[in-house]
Amino acid sequence: MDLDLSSVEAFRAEVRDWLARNVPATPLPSLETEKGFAAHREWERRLGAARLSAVSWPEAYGGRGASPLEWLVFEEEYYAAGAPGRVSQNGVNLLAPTLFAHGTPEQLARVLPPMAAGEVIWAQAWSEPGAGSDLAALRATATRTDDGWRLNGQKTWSSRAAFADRGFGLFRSDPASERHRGLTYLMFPLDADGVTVRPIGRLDGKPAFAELFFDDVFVPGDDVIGEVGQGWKAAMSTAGNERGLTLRSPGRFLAAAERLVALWREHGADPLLRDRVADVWIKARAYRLKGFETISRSDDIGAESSVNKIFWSELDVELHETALDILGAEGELEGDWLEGYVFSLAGPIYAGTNEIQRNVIAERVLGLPR
Amino acid sequence: MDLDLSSVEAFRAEVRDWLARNVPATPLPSLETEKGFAAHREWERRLGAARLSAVSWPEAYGGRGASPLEWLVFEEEYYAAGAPGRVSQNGVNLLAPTLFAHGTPEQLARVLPPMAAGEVIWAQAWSEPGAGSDLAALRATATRTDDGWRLNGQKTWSSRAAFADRGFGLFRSDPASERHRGLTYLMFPLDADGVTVRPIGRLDGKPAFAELFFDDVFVPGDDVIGEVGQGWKAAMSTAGNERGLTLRSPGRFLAAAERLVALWREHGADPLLRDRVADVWIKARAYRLKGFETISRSDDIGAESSVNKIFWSELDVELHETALDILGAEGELEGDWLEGYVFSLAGPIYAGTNEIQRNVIAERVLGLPR
Amino acid sequence: MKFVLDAEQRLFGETLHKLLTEAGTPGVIRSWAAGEHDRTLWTALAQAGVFALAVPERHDGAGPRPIELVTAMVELGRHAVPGPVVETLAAAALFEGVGDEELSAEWLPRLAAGHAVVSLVPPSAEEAPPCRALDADVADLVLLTEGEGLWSARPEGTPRRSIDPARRLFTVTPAAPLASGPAVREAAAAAYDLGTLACAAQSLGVGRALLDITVAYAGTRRQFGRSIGEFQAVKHHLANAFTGLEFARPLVYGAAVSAGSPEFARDVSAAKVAASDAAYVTARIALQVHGAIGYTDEYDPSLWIRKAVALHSAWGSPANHRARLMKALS
Amino acid sequence: MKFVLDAEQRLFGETLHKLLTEAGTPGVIRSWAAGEHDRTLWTALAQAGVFALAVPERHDGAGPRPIELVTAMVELGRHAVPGPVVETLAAAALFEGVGDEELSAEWLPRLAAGHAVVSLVPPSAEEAPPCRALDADVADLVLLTEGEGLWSARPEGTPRRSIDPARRLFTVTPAAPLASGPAVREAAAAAYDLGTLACAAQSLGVGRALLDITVAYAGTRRQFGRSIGEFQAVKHHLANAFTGLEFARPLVYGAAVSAGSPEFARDVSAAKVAASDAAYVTARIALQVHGAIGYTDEYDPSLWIRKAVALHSAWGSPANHRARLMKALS
Repeated sequence: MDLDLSSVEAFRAEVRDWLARNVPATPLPSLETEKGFAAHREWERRLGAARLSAVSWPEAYGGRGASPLEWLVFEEEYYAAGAPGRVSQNGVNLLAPTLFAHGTPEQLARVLPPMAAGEVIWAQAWSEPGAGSDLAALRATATRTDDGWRLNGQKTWSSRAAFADRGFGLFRSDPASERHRGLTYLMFPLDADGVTVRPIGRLDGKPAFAELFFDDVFVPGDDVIGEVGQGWKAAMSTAGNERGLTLRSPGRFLAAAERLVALWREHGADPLLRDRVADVWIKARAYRLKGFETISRSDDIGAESSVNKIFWSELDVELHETALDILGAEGELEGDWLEGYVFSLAGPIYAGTNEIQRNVIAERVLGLPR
Repeated sequence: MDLDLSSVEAFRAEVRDWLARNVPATPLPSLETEKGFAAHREWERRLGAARLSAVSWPEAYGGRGASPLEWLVFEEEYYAAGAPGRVSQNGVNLLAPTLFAHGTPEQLARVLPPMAAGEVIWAQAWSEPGAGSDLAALRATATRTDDGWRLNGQKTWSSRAAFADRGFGLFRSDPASERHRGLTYLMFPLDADGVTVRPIGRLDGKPAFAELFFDDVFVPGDDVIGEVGQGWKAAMSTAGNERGLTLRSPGRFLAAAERLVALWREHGADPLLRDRVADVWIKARAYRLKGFETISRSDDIGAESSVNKIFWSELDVELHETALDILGAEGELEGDWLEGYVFSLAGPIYAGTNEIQRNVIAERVLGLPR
Repeated sequence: MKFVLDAEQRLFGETLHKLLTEAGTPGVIRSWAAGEHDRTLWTALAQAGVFALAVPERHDGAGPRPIELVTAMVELGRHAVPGPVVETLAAAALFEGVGDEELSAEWLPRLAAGHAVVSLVPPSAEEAPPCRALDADVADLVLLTEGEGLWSARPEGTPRRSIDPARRLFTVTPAAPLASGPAVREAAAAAYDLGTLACAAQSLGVGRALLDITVAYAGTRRQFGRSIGEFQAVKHHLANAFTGLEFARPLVYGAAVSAGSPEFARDVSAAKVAASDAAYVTARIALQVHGAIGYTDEYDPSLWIRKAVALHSAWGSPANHRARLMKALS
Repeated sequence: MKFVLDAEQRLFGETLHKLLTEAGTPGVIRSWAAGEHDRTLWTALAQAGVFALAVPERHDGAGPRPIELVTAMVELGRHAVPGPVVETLAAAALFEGVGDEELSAEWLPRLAAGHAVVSLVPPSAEEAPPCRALDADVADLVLLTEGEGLWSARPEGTPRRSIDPARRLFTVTPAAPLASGPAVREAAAAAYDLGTLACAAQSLGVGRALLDITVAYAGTRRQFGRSIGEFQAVKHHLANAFTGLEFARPLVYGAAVSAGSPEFARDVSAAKVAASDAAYVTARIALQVHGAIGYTDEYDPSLWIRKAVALHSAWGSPANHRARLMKALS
């Protein structure tokens, strides 16, 4: 057992150096606005040009073949440098892992390079009005045609869809099927004929997601991921990635915890808030070390990944609630901390509510009866 | 709406004066020890002689016919004076209300006066090894004889039973019955032939309760409360009293919160613990005012009483956890605060676990589906 | 001793509830947030007697009536009424406390009648906040106290938006002196206590509405083949929210009863801590139970959720009021 | 970078687990609590190499091996082993730090072999606790540091009982000087860090055992016609306990890895806060799920529940360690 990071120090230094030279001096506008989205897309292009947008991918697709440890180190440096939020996240962290597991070589070669280059930004399209936590209840359909599929129905809470280029999600390809069966995983263009995108404002009014309406939208057969009717299995491998480290890397919380400590100091180091600041810092460190533990293990962590989802989402809320309490009367006002707070509030809900994650831990990890 | 207590000031003054003259200068030994039990019984006799052991009862039975408000005021003064814990509680607060609701005049006249006088101390005998939270699962039996009943089976977690005189509980009188049906509410002597009392130590080792084994124990027919086979209904009216104000009067927490504030001051008024001390004080005040609200209402509070049980039991734990944290390294050591802490830990469990109370609130008060 | 609302007080609350239900406050809130500061609802509230509760009879009011004021603010919170209502009520207490009859005669009758909207910087003695006043551009008068001086004030620059889209906070600077002397300091303290009490009552109403909305949603929203209200985790969330609100209520009304007594400031602080914490906890639970529906600007639950967050730190954060309480206990 | 136990370390833990399972620690704990301080288990632990982990090779030890020490203490916590184990390990670090070879040669080999039981007053620089040492009457040597002085000490009077019936704390007073000088102060700090780490690991093991015991109980105890583990409230309680323990573990092992670095004290404090809080929360949950069974002296779960409470404030309360952490961050 060791925490010897010397083997990745050169990589860390390179990343740190590049970020020091490239991170915008003034923060970009919020990526949930049209202007901010464009600025973040531009930033993704710069990252992509430096092969830093998806470091863990093979070089052939625009990555560096970085090890999991290098990826963790990249993330630490990225957030410590105060670099912009990742508008490419849905593609890089949700779709790409599914493609690596279930995609064809043609799909990998076609989809990944423009994703890494920041040319194509992806939206997820999981939820429907009647299928939120209960994803298996979804009803949007994919009907087979001669050369592909026709999509019909509605998706909602599609993050990034207000400004993104393409989307991915599950569609019911067998009309007689129920629940997890008969679903197919498809990619589709957001500007295709028959797609209507209606942006939806989140708590702070920013259009962080959208409703999608499909009216006989054509999708070629090449855009099915995995086997027809086996979409649930493919999607669940993505869900596992969400719950694991990928969706929220430790680096993000380490950097945020340091900023919280600084904020606390700037506001007079109020002893009343000291314990809460300390707890946030301790938890950020715990999440970092847990990440090292996870990548050191050789077995499949499986359902244990649910514990990460609970932990980071509650840490994120606790961190921002503490920040708002430090700010006192100023806490309700628009600003970076409030935006972070609003973002954090979604954490315990999406990618499977924390209530569902607790069920998963109790039943699949601890073995309690269903 | 008012909080005008002037009408009870004379009563308050009388109680305060009596307590000032009578409360033992040094605390009695723990009532969960043989010596302490005897000392507390002696104290109950003094209270009874002053008609202060059950102020809300009619004068005929040893009370003063005090109003609910006077009872609340009595409790405030009692705990503010640091008077001893009530070894008579099972009788006065659990059995007596059931007798008032379901007992015969003969039973009231026979049972209540010696209870008020501290001559007979009662133990409750609800739980069985297989029937804790799920009280309807109980199996101890009462079999009818010519002139009464024969009790058989086992009870457990019978509080006070190690040293008390008599007990009360539910027994299955119809062997073919299931769940809530076919139960009969009975009183019995703890020194009767066939009763074996095995004291059980709680977390601090003190024999706060006992296992009871019944081997053909005879009980006369006069000791059935309410109708044969209708014991569940009678018991539930007692349970309602437990969850309402009676089991833990506001006065207890007001006094304890004041002691906590004093402890915090004595230990340097650490700002780190200030908010927790403030919250305890606020909650104690909230519980007091809620009590005034409850007695001001003319309707039956019914299932709403569950909210009191949750509130006082969690307040009690929070209060004592805060005290132990103020004590720091000394917190683990035997003493009044640790004894109070150990006692508080039982609160969220007994008289219906807080999980069950939350179900009751959700289903019966808020109307959520079962 | 009868610590429940009497029939008349209950009727007053029910009347306001009916008025506000009919007014359709979600639409009013959205308009207010969009910059359309129509005063129709404000006038209706004045006609129902809300502002008069803080104005003495000799200036065409019916006050002070702290219990009715709390009753009204609970209803206003329950309907998430926008605008500087708390500020206007606190301003009435401020004028009354200063005791300048000319000033009172100029403003209090108009305020009671709903003809004057007044904002102010919450006159806290403990906090040294930036001088911000809610909706200062909408107000007919903005007040600012500094030590023994009472000033009219003017908003400077563009406002800071709050997480509650119906709240915009303006930095203000003194414009003209209105009164001065030791009475101002005392009046400021009294106004702060009354405003804080009103804000606590408003929080309580916001929390109560969130609980009702969420219970109703949990009973109808179906996932996994059953209503989500059947899940024990959802039940316990809502039972916890209920518990917090049930015990905040007597603190809020109890503080109203102690108006005028030496314990008023202490009791107001206890009420504000409990009510704003209970409302905040309920908002978090409402969001968690609603899921994305609660996280969305265009659905109504978010109007209450965001107000609960904003009111948590308005009129003194819980930390500030806990500090005030502990000072009062020593 | 490989932040998991290697095969040998895992085997060491499993060996201790087997040894302790066979020893039947509940009986050992009850005997210890009853005043029968039999050293059979102590000797077995020494033979398994536990005490040698804090003793250098030149004094017949195998240390320092903080990772193996943590591994061992987790197992000892898991089995709620009584006695001044943490104190004896800290004493080894203290002797080693003081660097008096004569003293070390006298005590360390005996300590490693399990022939010497040593207690001490946790040498905290921050706290000014009453000078209490665990099981001082049982120990062959009791240590006390004051500034730059190291003393042997003797217990005074009757001990204070802890909520953990196997813990009795004695007030001690200096008996004879053993060493002095600046090295003592530094050695005390190092011993405090090592003892705190060992206590954190012990807490983690206590919490892990409580989780296992409670999961097993929830799966078998039936109420309302089904096993209580089917209730979502029980599931979520246990999932919360698991989450806390899962994230305390890497902090405890991470602190062991940073032994010898400037961050050791900081990392130990973080580990102690997280492990003792996680164990405490798990104890509360274990009690709630067991109900009266958990509240009862004669049933075994109470042995772990009470130890979790006692260890929460032993070797520095969470508040003290948070303070130390925040100081280290500045």
